[in-house]
Amino acid sequence: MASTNGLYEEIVIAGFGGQGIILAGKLLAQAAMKAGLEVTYMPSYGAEVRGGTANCMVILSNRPIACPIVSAPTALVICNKASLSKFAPRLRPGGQLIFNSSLIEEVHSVPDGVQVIGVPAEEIAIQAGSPKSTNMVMLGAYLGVRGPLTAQQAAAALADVLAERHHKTIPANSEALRRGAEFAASHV
Amino acid sequence: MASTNGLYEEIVIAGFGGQGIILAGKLLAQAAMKAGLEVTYMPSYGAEVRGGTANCMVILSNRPIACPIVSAPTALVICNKASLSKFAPRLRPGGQLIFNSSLIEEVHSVPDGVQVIGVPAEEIAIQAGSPKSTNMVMLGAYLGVRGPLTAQQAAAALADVLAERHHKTIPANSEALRRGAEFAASHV
Amino acid sequence: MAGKIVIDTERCKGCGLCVVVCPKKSIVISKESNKNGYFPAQKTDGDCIGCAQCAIICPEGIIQVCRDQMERIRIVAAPEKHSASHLIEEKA
Amino acid sequence: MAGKIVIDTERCKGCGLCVVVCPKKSIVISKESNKNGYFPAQKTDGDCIGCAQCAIICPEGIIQVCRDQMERIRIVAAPEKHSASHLIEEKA
Amino acid sequence: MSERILMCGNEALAEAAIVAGCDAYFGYPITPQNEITAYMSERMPQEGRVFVQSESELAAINMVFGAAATGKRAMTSSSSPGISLMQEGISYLAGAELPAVVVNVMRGGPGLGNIAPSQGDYFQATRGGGHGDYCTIVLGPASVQELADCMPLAFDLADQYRMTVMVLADGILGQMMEPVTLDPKPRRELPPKPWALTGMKDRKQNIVRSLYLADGALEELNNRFMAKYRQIQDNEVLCEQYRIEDAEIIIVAYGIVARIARAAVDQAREEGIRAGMIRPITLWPFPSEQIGSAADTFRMFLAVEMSCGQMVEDVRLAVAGKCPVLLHGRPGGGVPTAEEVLEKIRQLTIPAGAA
Amino acid sequence: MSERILMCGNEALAEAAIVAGCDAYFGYPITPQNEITAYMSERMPQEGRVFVQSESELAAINMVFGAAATGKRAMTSSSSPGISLMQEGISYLAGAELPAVVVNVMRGGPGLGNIAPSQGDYFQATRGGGHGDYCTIVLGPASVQELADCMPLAFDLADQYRMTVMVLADGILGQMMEPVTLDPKPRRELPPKPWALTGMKDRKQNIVRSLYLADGALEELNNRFMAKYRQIQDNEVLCEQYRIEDAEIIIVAYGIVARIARAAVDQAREEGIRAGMIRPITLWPFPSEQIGSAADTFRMFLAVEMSCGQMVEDVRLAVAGKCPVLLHGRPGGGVPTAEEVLEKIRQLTIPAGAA
Amino acid sequence: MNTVFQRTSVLKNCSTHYCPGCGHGIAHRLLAEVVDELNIQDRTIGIAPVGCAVLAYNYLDVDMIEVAHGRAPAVATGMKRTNPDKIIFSYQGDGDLAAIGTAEIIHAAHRAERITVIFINNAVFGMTGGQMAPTTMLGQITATTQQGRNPSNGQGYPLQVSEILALLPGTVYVERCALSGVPGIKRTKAAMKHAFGLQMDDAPGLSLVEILSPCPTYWRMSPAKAMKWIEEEMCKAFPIARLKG
Amino acid sequence: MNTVFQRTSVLKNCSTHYCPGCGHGIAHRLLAEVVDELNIQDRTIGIAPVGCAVLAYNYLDVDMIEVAHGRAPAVATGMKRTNPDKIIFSYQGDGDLAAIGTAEIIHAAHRAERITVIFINNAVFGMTGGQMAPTTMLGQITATTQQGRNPSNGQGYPLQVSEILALLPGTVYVERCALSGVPGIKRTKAAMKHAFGLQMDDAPGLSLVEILSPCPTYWRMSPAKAMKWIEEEMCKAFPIARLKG
Ligand SMILES: Cc1ncc(C[n+]2csc(CCOP(=O)(O)OP(=O)(O)O)c2C)c(N)n1
Ligand SMILES: Cc1ncc(C[n+]2csc(CCOP(=O)(O)OP(=O)(O)O)c2C)c(N)n1
Ligand code: SF4
Ligand code: SF4
Ligand code: SF4
Ligand code: SF4
Repeated sequence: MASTNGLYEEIVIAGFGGQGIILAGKLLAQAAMKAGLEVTYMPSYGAEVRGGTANCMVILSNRPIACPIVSAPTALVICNKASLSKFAPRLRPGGQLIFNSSLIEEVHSVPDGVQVIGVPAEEIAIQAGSPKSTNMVMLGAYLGVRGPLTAQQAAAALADVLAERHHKTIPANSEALRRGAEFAASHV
Repeated sequence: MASTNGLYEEIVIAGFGGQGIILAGKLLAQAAMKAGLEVTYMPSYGAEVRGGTANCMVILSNRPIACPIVSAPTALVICNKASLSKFAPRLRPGGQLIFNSSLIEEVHSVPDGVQVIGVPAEEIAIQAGSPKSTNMVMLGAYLGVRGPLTAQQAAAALADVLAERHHKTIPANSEALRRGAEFAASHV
Repeated sequence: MAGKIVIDTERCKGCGLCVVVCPKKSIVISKESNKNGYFPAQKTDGDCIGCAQCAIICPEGIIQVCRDQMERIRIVAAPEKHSASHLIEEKA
Repeated sequence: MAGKIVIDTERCKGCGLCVVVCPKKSIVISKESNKNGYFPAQKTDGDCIGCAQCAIICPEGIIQVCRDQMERIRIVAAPEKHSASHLIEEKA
Repeated sequence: MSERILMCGNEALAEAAIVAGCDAYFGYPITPQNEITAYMSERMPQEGRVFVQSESELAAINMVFGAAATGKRAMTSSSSPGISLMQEGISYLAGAELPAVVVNVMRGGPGLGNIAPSQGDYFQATRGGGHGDYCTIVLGPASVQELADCMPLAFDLADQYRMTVMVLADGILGQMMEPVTLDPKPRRELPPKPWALTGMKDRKQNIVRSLYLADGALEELNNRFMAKYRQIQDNEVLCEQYRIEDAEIIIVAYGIVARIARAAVDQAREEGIRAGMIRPITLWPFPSEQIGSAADTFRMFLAVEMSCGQMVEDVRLAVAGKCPVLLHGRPGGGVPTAEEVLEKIRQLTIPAGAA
Repeated sequence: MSERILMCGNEALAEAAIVAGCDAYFGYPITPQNEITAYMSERMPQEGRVFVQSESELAAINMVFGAAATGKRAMTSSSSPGISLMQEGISYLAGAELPAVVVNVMRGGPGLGNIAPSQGDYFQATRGGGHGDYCTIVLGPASVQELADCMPLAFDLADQYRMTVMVLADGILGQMMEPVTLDPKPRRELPPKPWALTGMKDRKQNIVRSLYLADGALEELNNRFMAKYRQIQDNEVLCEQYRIEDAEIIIVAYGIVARIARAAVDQAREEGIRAGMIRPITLWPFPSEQIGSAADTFRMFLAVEMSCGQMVEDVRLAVAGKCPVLLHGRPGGGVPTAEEVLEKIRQLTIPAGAA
Repeated sequence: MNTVFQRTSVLKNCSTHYCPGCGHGIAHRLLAEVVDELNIQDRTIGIAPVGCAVLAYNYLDVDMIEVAHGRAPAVATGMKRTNPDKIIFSYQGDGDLAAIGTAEIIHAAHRAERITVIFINNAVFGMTGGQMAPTTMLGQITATTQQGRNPSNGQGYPLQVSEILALLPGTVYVERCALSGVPGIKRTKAAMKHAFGLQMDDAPGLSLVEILSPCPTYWRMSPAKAMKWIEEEMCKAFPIARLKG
Repeated sequence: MNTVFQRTSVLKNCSTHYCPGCGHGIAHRLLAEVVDELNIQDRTIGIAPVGCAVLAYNYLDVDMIEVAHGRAPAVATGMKRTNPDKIIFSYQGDGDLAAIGTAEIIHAAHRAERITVIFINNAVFGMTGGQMAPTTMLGQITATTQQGRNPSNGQGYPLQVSEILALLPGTVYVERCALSGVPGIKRTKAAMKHAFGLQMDDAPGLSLVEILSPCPTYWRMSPAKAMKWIEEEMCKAFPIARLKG
């Protein structure tokens, strides 16, 4: 719930299974924990996941977090169309919407006062040298405009959340994070 | 529980499995029902029965019966030694003990004021022409001295409790009931 | 013996099984994803013979197959006894 | 080869299995019941050979058997391999 | 069948179920209710109905589930450990809104316990031993006659509300013989079963299910169930009130214990103690209102049960602090005697008597 | 291991169990607790301990029964339907006085329900969903850290009292990730286990049983259990009291819901409403005394739970009519929001606020 | 042009929730075709398991019930005994039938219940995230056998349930098929049809069709690879055969 | 004179609660003798079933546990896995093992648990009053088959559990014996000894001895007649054989 005293950011990251949604969420949570914030991370689970969509909810705060389930997000990171229609109406007034403009042409009907940024995540990922890291681009974009953390902090946490055998992807992922942030910051 | 208003007779019939204990109890209950009395019948059951002993509890009354389990009987019909030591101490003062003197030599320590009658059930059964009907002799003996029913009433209920194929034993059983009653009445 | 297939591409999950079984290689996976984010199967201009292999293997049951000649394919799998259960034939 | 049995008659349930298996018919069922109301097995003066068949079949395990000569009966039932499990012998 | 016959509770309830139109019985033996299974194995086929001795209680309750889903009247019976094994199935019956009758002839617990009479499964029956929010109607008969009378009622309630009705008896009620008459009694009018699975002839598909994945769907279902349960609480409470008008102490007891308590009440009255009794016949819905309003006049309540104290919680909830509620509990097969209850009554009323 | 690591509740509790010396885990997959089974399948063998994926929940709880009887620390975990299947086994554990830890990561019910978070098995856990008179200790943690901290406590309580300790979590707690530290904490001194089955080397036979056929034996056992249970009620209650001193309304909530309630309480305070919260950490024994004495000063109680109202009964029993007790219940996977609870608080305190 | 293949109307006109390449979709379609062709839609009652196929009633247009995990054969018994004129089938996964439901399937077969069982063997628990099933192959990596299934770790051997059931006098027909390609799919359909036909003829016992079915998701393979794996690996432990009847 | 037969001290010196002529008494004695002769009393843990033998711990002087009906193999699994050096046996009736406990015995065998199962097949449920068991003979009259067991009444056929278990790779030894006379009793003892021996040798799987055992009470026969009936009738449905190992 939104609160008067300090940070209480409720983020939903959503997209297809396979887009790295879960990893993006865990990375955000891990970076926040390292930064000394209170944090919760809640994935969609079980049969919900069957059928190809995935989402996760991350709450960042500087006081105890009530419930990890986000009913009215303050920020949305949306990687496909289906997720947009599901979550956009729930955004809090004054919230932030980051969407993947490589897959979503247009965004209709968001609540009042929501800031909307379209990120051509696929193109940026390709530019960053790693077409698979759209998730990092999107997360980077969020951190570039809104997050209480920087893209660098997220990049520093990559080693904690990636399995050993994927550590070779850290540089590319870091780059994707950086470029995402850069893009968003310059498109507010 | 003993009561001031009218009949509340709590009978335990006990002996070996195979002595016809269950049948004697059912017969008593059936006869009482036909006589318009309130009646309950409660057998020992389940694994209790394994190991060779059997008993049943019959309550006869002219008002609603509380519980079919008899903790302090007003009358005991005892067909073997093991049952005597189990039940005799629980007899109510003023109660009646009928025991099978063909198998039990002596009765020690019964509560005060208990009337005791030893019935040579096997001999009487043989005399009655049916060595197997010791159960009927014992029940008859009870009815001869105490019961609110007569041995004739019990005999008349035999057809109800015996399976069709055993109806041929009715005359012998009736005779055993009669002789038991006669013996007891003349040995008070 | 020319055939024709219709794939309900919006429901396709892009599993590719139809592609693998097509003896004429006349199905491919599209480069465009559908609204569910899957890259669906797509018929090519290849010479479909209407053998229906793709339709038989498709887990989504979304391929319809037509063919020039009316014909019934019989699978004679278990015709030992004569009863309702042994009339094994595919619906034409 | 004379034998002798001792039956714990107070624990006997009179099942009669010992009577049936005794090759010398030297056990009978008593006419007197024991304190549990069973008519127990009773050895006769017959010529018990100490074969222990009665003891082996008795469900109550209440027959003790003695014999003139010390002897071990071996049942060679499953001696295929050599291990603790294959030392099949009856306790003498 | 209007003559009085001497029957044991287990057989009487079985025959009464047949009279009530039970189409199918599924069960697995367990003492002290084996007479039900044996009786049904003989009588159901005679009537052209279904008897299956299942391989377990799990199977039995799921056979009931299957038969009930096709619109048939189905029942099972067991005793405590067996009923524990049915908890998942009972929860499924609740979720799928299927009518079913389950008889529990309770024995001593926990674990294998013993086979003596007990009322130790009251919580399990009334609080839903299975998972999730659901209720079952629970009937607590006190005599063989009432046990028999419960059966048509149980089937009717099950069909009317599409839920499980549990008949909670105990080893005594199951085993004892008493005179009983088995006349068919007038019955309620029941709704048809358009939801039953009969093959989709001339209609659309029917589905019987308990999985509701869509957002909010299960919550809605739960809320609908709750509304139904409240309706039952409003309309279906049965209880007997005995000499309570002027009572200074009210015994609350059900089943066989209530008979013992009644004897104690009578005895107490003879001694000049103003005792009375409230006997819940439906254990769920519990006669909370009746007990609650009896508690409006200050008096004392004594719950007597064959357990360490389970029903007493419902009495406490009903009394809501208005009067003291005490317990005389005998667990593990102990059966309270009337003398014992009377003595307790005497002890509790000494100050009142002295005043 | 004193660093903070981000773990989901299911894995955190599994690792905490290992740290607590769990010798054996037996379980059958079910959502939303599959991470426990998967984690244990990997970690237990690494530690030279026992992992068995059982063929069912029935088998799992009986494997626990076997391992526990030999003196080992054994646990299982499941979710609602699976826990229902364990009710017979849990009753046997109680009867045989064996220590065991059972984790229930609750989901929506009844029946198959859904896999969303729920608190619908409160009755089952605290009232004994199995047969007979018995209790299990029930812990209701509210965070991943507390979930982890519950495990050593659960094993210790189980060993100390020779009974089942159930850890009652829900889909959220199981799935969510939070920072957690897994330091071994100071632990209680525990009695030895001379009753354990280890082979009768240099001692007489040990028997683990729950059947007591001799007259009065089971009743005696039940009474002994009750004495033990009372001792636990006296000594082991855990609860958190939050801003209740001057509160005009006290929320009672456990588990994840208590966190939501706490946020609502804080918000209400900001609005000038004197709200407070009592959070039971042990659900059995329930903090009846704490709630009861809070009720001595007249105020209002609001139970908030993810069910149609189960814990609220314990609140009512504790309050015993001294104050009104209301319920805000969300069954079937519905999760109350802090706003929703706040709104309820506002509604209930309007008259008080106006006065 | 004539239509040679078209979706049967017994298969509802909607998408499934299954993963791409999952065998459940194929099996459902075959089942629907069989019900259609045998003309028994109006008297068939189906039983959905707990497993990925729990929502089978959303796809198959016959009266259906969803039952507790593993208990379908008991439910089927309750239905068939009270409705001998109806055609009753259960559709069960290997977790459902061969793990938690072992007693129920064996005893339904033992009692010779006149029902039809469609047994989908995909060598894992799909629904719960790919754990070991009794039918998991030796060496197979699953969520609970992360080193590969190994009997010397106490994980047992692939359980041949159909072989067991074929032993029992109460089964009239047991066949194992595979969805690993068009011929296998055709054979599977024929087997299903035979099984239902036996029930229509009131044959005195249970008929069962075991179907080796791909779970690309938890086999961690492409759908095409999964089809190959059935033929190359699974068929070794589970030989395709008409085991009885 | 030398004592050639004496009660072993592993059999406690007290009367049993069994009916006259009941096979449980014989089986208990054999078990006690085997434990004695193998010298494993100090490391053996026994599991009593729910059934007439529920009180086996009153007779066998080894550490014992009483468990829920049918679940002995699961309990044994829990014990053996955590105590691989102990000798674990379960003693189970046919209701216990072949009805309610079907899944547990099959899966313990399936997982190749290194335990020993003594399976007393007396073709009825004794404890509860002589109802039909899965192993009841065709035509046999029981409390729940008062017209005699008849498969066409949906009562199934005698269930050959040992044959099923012998099929599974996880069993190392399965033998069926009978207590129907002195030679059968000796053979039974040898089989028990072999089974325990395999466990002592840590053989990689489950060993089971099925014992055809008289229940004169619910067979409604004299003990002597019951012994004959085993040989003349029961052995037809349940052939005496070393089925495996
Ligand atoms: C009593 C119970 N235990 C466990 C579960 C969880 N569960 C759901 S499906 C399943 C196994 C599914 O595997 P399978 O039967 O092989 O079907 P698949 O999903 O692979 O098609 C399990 C364990 C449950 N729903 N109920
Ligand atoms: C869950 C449960 N169901 C049923 C029972 C009742 N019960 C006790 S023993 C038994 C069957 C006994 O038969 P068997 O295993 O063949 O042993 P026997 O008595 O013949 O030696 C049954 C059904 C129980 N105690 N627990
Ligand atoms: S088989 Fe079906 S679902 Fe798979 S790619 Fe082809 S059309 Fe699509
Ligand atoms: S075998 Fe044993 S119990 Fe039976 S009669 Fe002989 S001595 Fe008695
Ligand atoms: S998990 Fe496996 S069985 Fe389940 S839907 Fe996906 S592919 Fe099919
Ligand atoms: S009922 Fe049968 S199995 Fe049980 S003790 Fe008697 S003879 Fe033995």
